[in-house]
Amino acid sequence: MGISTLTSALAGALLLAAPAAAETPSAEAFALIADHVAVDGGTVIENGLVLVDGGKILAVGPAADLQGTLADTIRVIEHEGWLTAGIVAANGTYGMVSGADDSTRAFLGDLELRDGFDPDDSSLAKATGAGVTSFGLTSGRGNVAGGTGAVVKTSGGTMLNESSHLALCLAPPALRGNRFPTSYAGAVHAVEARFTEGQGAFGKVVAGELGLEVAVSARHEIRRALDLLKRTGLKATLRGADRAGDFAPELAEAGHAVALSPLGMGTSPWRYESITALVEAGVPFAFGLADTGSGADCLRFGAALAAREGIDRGALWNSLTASPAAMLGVSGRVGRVAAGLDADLVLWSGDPLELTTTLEAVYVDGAQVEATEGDAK
Amino acid sequence: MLPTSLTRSLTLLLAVGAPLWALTDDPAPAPVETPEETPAPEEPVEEEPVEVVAPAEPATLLRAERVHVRPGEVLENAEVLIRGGFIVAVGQGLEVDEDTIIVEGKEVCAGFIDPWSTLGIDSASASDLGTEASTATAKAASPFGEKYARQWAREAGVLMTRTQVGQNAFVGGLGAILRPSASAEHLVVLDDANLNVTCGVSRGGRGDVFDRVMEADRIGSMISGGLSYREAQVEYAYELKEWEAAIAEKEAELEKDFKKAKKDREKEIEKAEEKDKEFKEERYKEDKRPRTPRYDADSEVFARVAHGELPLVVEAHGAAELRALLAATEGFGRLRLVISGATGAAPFAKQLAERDIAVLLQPLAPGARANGERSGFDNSLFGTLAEAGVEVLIGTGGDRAADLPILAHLAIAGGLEREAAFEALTLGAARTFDLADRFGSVEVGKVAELLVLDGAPLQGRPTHVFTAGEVVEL
Amino acid sequence: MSDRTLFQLGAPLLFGALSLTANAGEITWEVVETAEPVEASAPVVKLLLSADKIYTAAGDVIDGGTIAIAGSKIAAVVPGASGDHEGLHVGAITPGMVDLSPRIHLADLSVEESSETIPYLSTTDGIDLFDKRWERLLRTGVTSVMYTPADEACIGGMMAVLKTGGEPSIEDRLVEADVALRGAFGSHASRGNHPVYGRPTDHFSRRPTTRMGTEWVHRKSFYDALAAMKNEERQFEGWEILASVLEGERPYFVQASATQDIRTAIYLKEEVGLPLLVVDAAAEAWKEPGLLVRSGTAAVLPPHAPQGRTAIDNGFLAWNTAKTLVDLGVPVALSSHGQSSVTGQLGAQAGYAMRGGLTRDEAIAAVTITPARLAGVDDRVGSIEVGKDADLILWSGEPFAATSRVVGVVLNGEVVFTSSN
Amino acid sequence: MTIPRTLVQGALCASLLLGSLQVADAAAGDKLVIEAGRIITQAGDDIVDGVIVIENGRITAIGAAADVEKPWDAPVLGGPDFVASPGFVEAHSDSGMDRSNENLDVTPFLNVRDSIDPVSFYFEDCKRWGITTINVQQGNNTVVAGNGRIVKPTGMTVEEMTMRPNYGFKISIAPKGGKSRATQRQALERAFGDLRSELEELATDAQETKDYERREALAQGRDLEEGKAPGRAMTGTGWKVEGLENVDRAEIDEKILPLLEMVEGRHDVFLYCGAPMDVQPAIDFAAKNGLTARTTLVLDNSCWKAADAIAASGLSVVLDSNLVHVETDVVTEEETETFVPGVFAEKGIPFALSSANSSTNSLWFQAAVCVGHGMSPKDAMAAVTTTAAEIIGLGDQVGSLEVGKLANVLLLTGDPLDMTSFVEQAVVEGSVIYDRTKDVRNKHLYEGVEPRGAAAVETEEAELPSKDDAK
Repeated sequence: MGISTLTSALAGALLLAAPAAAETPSAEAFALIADHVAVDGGTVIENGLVLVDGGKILAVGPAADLQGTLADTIRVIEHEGWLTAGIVAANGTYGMVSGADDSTRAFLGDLELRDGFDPDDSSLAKATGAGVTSFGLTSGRGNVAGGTGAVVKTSGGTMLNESSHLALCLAPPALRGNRFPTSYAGAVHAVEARFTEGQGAFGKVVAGELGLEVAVSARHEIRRALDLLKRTGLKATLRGADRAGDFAPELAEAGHAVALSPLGMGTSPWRYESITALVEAGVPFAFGLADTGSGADCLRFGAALAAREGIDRGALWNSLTASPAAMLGVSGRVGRVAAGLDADLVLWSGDPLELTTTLEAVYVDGAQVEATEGDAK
Repeated sequence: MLPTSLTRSLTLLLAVGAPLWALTDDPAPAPVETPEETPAPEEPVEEEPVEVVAPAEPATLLRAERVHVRPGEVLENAEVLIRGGFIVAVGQGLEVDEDTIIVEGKEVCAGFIDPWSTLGIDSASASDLGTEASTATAKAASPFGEKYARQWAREAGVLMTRTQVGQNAFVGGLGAILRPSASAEHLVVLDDANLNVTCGVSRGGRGDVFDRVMEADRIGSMISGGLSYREAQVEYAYELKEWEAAIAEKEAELEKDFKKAKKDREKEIEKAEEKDKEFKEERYKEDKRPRTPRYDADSEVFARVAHGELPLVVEAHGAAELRALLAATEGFGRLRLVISGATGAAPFAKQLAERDIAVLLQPLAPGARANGERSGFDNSLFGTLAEAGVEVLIGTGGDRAADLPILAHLAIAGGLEREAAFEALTLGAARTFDLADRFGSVEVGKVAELLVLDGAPLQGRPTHVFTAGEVVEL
Repeated sequence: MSDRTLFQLGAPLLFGALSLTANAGEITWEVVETAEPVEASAPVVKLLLSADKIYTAAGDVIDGGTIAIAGSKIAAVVPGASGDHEGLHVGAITPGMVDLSPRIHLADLSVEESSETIPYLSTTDGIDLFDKRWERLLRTGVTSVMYTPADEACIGGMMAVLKTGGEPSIEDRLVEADVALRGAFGSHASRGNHPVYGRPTDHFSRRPTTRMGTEWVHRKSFYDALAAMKNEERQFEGWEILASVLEGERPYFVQASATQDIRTAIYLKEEVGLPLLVVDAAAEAWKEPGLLVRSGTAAVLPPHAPQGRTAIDNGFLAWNTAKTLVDLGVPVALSSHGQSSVTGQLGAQAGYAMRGGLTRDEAIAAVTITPARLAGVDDRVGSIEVGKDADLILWSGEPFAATSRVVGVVLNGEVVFTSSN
Repeated sequence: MTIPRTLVQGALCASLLLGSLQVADAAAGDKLVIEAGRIITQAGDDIVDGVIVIENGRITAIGAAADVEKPWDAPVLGGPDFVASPGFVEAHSDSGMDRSNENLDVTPFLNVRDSIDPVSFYFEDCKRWGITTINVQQGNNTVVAGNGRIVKPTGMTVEEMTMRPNYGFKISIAPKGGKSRATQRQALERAFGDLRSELEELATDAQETKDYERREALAQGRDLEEGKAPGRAMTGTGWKVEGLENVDRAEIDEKILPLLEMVEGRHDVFLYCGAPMDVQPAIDFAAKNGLTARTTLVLDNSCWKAADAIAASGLSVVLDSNLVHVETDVVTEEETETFVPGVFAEKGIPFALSSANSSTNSLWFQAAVCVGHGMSPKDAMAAVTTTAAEIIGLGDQVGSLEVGKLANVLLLTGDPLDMTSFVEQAVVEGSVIYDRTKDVRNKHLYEGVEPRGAAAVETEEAELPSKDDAK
């Protein structure tokens, strides 16, 4: 996180302005002090302190300034290592115990995906164990219109947004069902017709009440999605568009966002070039877990590999926290370590973008979640 | 505890001169003789390399802020002088003539070695299940393979790999040490690095625990088969020598008595003619020549393994297989065993340390699948084994040797010391496969297989690479 | 240089200086960036190409001529100019080839199979312009194609004419959208369908399973369209497209290889009146050429097979089919089905047609102006005439001879491919 | 004038025994004259308005019409508007057999004689496209395959087709089905390694028996008469086993005898390389076993990458039928095309071409494509005539039209490399084996005339409505 390690003085002035000292902290309030506190990809506070109360962050700033103001009743936890915001996955289907695709029809825009989400499902604990504290609940790729997604936390069942986006898919799995449409041309024709009719979820998307996620994979599918979005004048998140780097200028100009599949061992070099192009063009991008079989720990590991390849570390850490929060429209609640946001925090043994770093503890809504030793499996 | 007859015959064997196996033509061609690679001597003794006559091409001087001579030993602001592909001097202020090539860098260390790889051969050879003990990886090695994997390996600092054919087969054959990104004449560094065997590995269906454990016993019996094969050869050589001496003596005697025998015979013939009886030749008897033992290339390999001339790498994962394997290989004093995979090796840490058995592990990266016998592998095994004093090596297990530094980081996250990880990638791997006399560290007399990095050995990326006798800028 | 001035020499003659050494067969040059073109009234010539022979496919063959290119169009074609300019000189130049049946598609995802007749879909929504085969086709000299979907539906939707090079987007490569309707006779339209065993489990069980069924779907669709043209309530989605075909505003391309399928297509044409019918992969057209003459139908021939049997419905393509049809005045185009190998590319197909008796000029027409005309884009491509797109093929020797090869391809005025070996 | 069968049989056996190429003339004392507007001799310049005189299957005179004296009693073929060319030579083909490989690894004792199918479609097409000499070897799915054979595309029995029996062996360096490069190399070296240890064992035993007999004679007091050595010493440039003269060749197992003959340099060997990584091992294998002098490499088209190693070894090669090697870069996805014959021509490596398919794109088309990529017509034609003949050891018999050579002549309607030329007649060893006017399949393909029988079978169509006119 060595991008711009602010000196403690400057950071303190910036953050104290928040209404920290306004209400007096309650009895259960506690403070976390860590060698490095990563507010977001851009700012890291040396020897920083985070005051947590009632599931929210009350104050963030250098320990030198804040520790003095704390009442001695407040519990203080010292941590040698890093403290960061919880990782936000752009998409995921954790908790969808009865499956993320309903085969009733190809077009189920108004189906509420939150109704299939079980907050106590064991896979969520694995995600928390890897430092992922919230993600965009979305559908599988089995339908052209999979349903309306939500934004949920991986522990405690908090729903940040009960209906956040319409999940579309223009990739082969959605066209293999024994029903209309069985071709790209048929799917594009049907989707465009529904947007012009403007009924139900499609209408809400046109009116701007709902976000839009289009799942694609090959370059011609990205091209087709961009042409469709240009014709309908809509903005969307392209899920699984690993080749988006080839379209970076067009994506930036149209204001779309990209949810990539996580990097891993054996990733081919064009993926790093694609991410570099997205960073240079300023296209917001994040990593998603919906289309990968591997565990949640591959998000941080992939970002660490990208950092080793020389991609900007600040942009990479933002792509795990602030960017997905903004793309899912919940940057007021999660994604950064700042006063007023939820207390979703993670303690690491070192810089999380280093391969040798392990996870020490996870807090969701201020409550510590039983952290598994080492990288969660 | 060696059987006495064996020791006697061993001494005799050495006395007989050229080792026995040279008698019959070993179909595998003589190990590739390239000027700077002297064949691996019997004992890895530190002997001075033959003094290379002053070559025409100029020397090269590497100057760096830190030179990692050996793991744990670093020289500050030092220089390394290289001539004819060999390190001729390490120190400060070395004298240099005007046409010496000067290369500057932050840090210098020995090139990394991936001791568990399939880079440098075609993928069919790597996964061939039809291999035997004498199948040689060097035969399938070629500079024409997939070029990117080799280039990326060199750019990551992995200059040499122990490449293995038939790595899933029960008996995989002879592994080889290769320079995957080098040209044809520098490709094969050592064409008989080890014998590779697997115990309880799934080859399409894993069978039940009894099959897997039974494989350990078969390995034990093959090694003892090797011992008895060598014994039979030594015995034959001894008996043949005795027989030849006896026959030569007899022949001289016959030569001497020939005239007398001839006269006796003529008399006999005359007598027979007189008695009109048919003359019967006198019967001649001599003891038979000892039978040459049938040459078997595979037993030959097991003989060399049993005598410790070749390390034996056994891939075994489950606790049941490991226990059976340790028991089956108990009695062979000179066997040099390396266990690879070792997913369930934690409970045997002490035993492995005592018997000085090296363990070759493939760290598990997030997102990589560990199923079948590998399921349950955890990187913390590195810390557990290191604490118990076991020599731990790190390998990629496939054709992506460029991932070795990344896997080393995951091993460090699993509890292995940074210094131990660096040793595993250099001197440790070299020592295990009889390369320590020529590779593995930055010392005078060794082959110059070096990295010039822009940071600490695992942290930084190589800016220059010195390999196969030439410096390559990346 | 003849007295006709090629272009205003006085005007700032800013064109890419191509330093070149062109000896027999071995062409190497590097294109030097042009200086910023000055606003000039005369077209700013940016490329000069000359050849021993220019086959314009517009009626004349020029012995020794030069073509000047400005922007993406052909600015001038001047006979008599020899190779004494900085431009490029080759053995022969022909127009870029037009392939009406490239069959480069995403197989079953390129055609809607949930119903037998889906004329309203524009098939270019299902195209993959990143497919390597387009680039390879361009390297063989094919500059424009009619994008054909897979033939799994009876009436498969509208096709467009695209260029085979340029940016990989429809917007950049489109010549003309929805130019023709795609239909299929023969076995392909009913391939994979199965009769209803008990409950219809999938959409494949509600579709024609025989050639009779396929013909019935065609006839029903067109009769419905005829009714819809007269009566408002009878209108259905896509009726106006079928109507445009019935009225001859749009050609109807149908795949029919075997004699029986060609016959079926022509009888349908004569029954419902399809003015512009083109039979694609018309392998056995040589057996009853009279049918095509009588009904004024055009034909696109499949690639020549060494032993005659072609892939679609085992139609036997005699190698003199093109000759037979051309002599009877039937418009004939050749196609490569997306092949780019030395033995299969479109240039070789033209050579094989010449082996079957076509003259070189007839063969050139069969891969340039005739297919352009059948697709209705002969105002932009298909021949070397001033004002048309500058799509050209540079040949080392006589076009389509086995002893010559494509040494360069010009698309929209840009040199997109040069052969190095 | 039919020759009694036995005489023909006798002539054939004679040639077999002599081992030299004595051609059994279909009709002894047969004379023929061929006239053509242009004769491509492939031995010097073309002849304008030339004449070829043929007697007993061989060319006895060739030259301009004015200089050559035509025998009065010889029938005349061709005319001024024909082009005469030497017959094409297929230097290596595994077509024309029902199965091209046994599934055993090492089968040098097998012979293609037992699987060549004289009436196979392949040979009919060879006549049609002017291929007059074909070296049929076994396929590449093997370690050491059986004995091959050089044949003409005409004749009802394999014997009639044979130009050179028991010719050449196919050995594959590329792995056969189920093996990898490592196990293939091991099987190959084991085959020759076992041969060597078998011979050493026989030689040692024979030596010991001799020593024993000598000692016995000494013991019994009689003089040993030195018998003549039963076998003959081992020759060859590779490895040798001393004392093989003591072993009677009949004692050696007939399964491995052909391998010994190879090592002694008695046979031509064709090494198949499926990838560039096979080339150097092939060269080393040939050198180690003394095969280099009589080895030809049969290459996949990717092997151009190892052309330097081949140039250094001095071996000649038979190229793959796909003349352009396309390679896609895994990272940049760029495709690079390499014209393979160009690489070998540039490095001066003698190469022969193989036909792309048995008909349209056979050897004439391959030569034409080479001209298209910058090669001179003479060099391109050489690769399918003279060079190919030299590679299979028939450089003095076929490949060009010269006095003394076999009369394998094609009469074409135009230049052999021209797309619109047809082979009108093909003459092999003085007799006409193909005449286009009698070629029913050719008529069907080029003139759309359905053969009588086929017509009935194919379209038993109902009576057409009267409207239709042309049928």
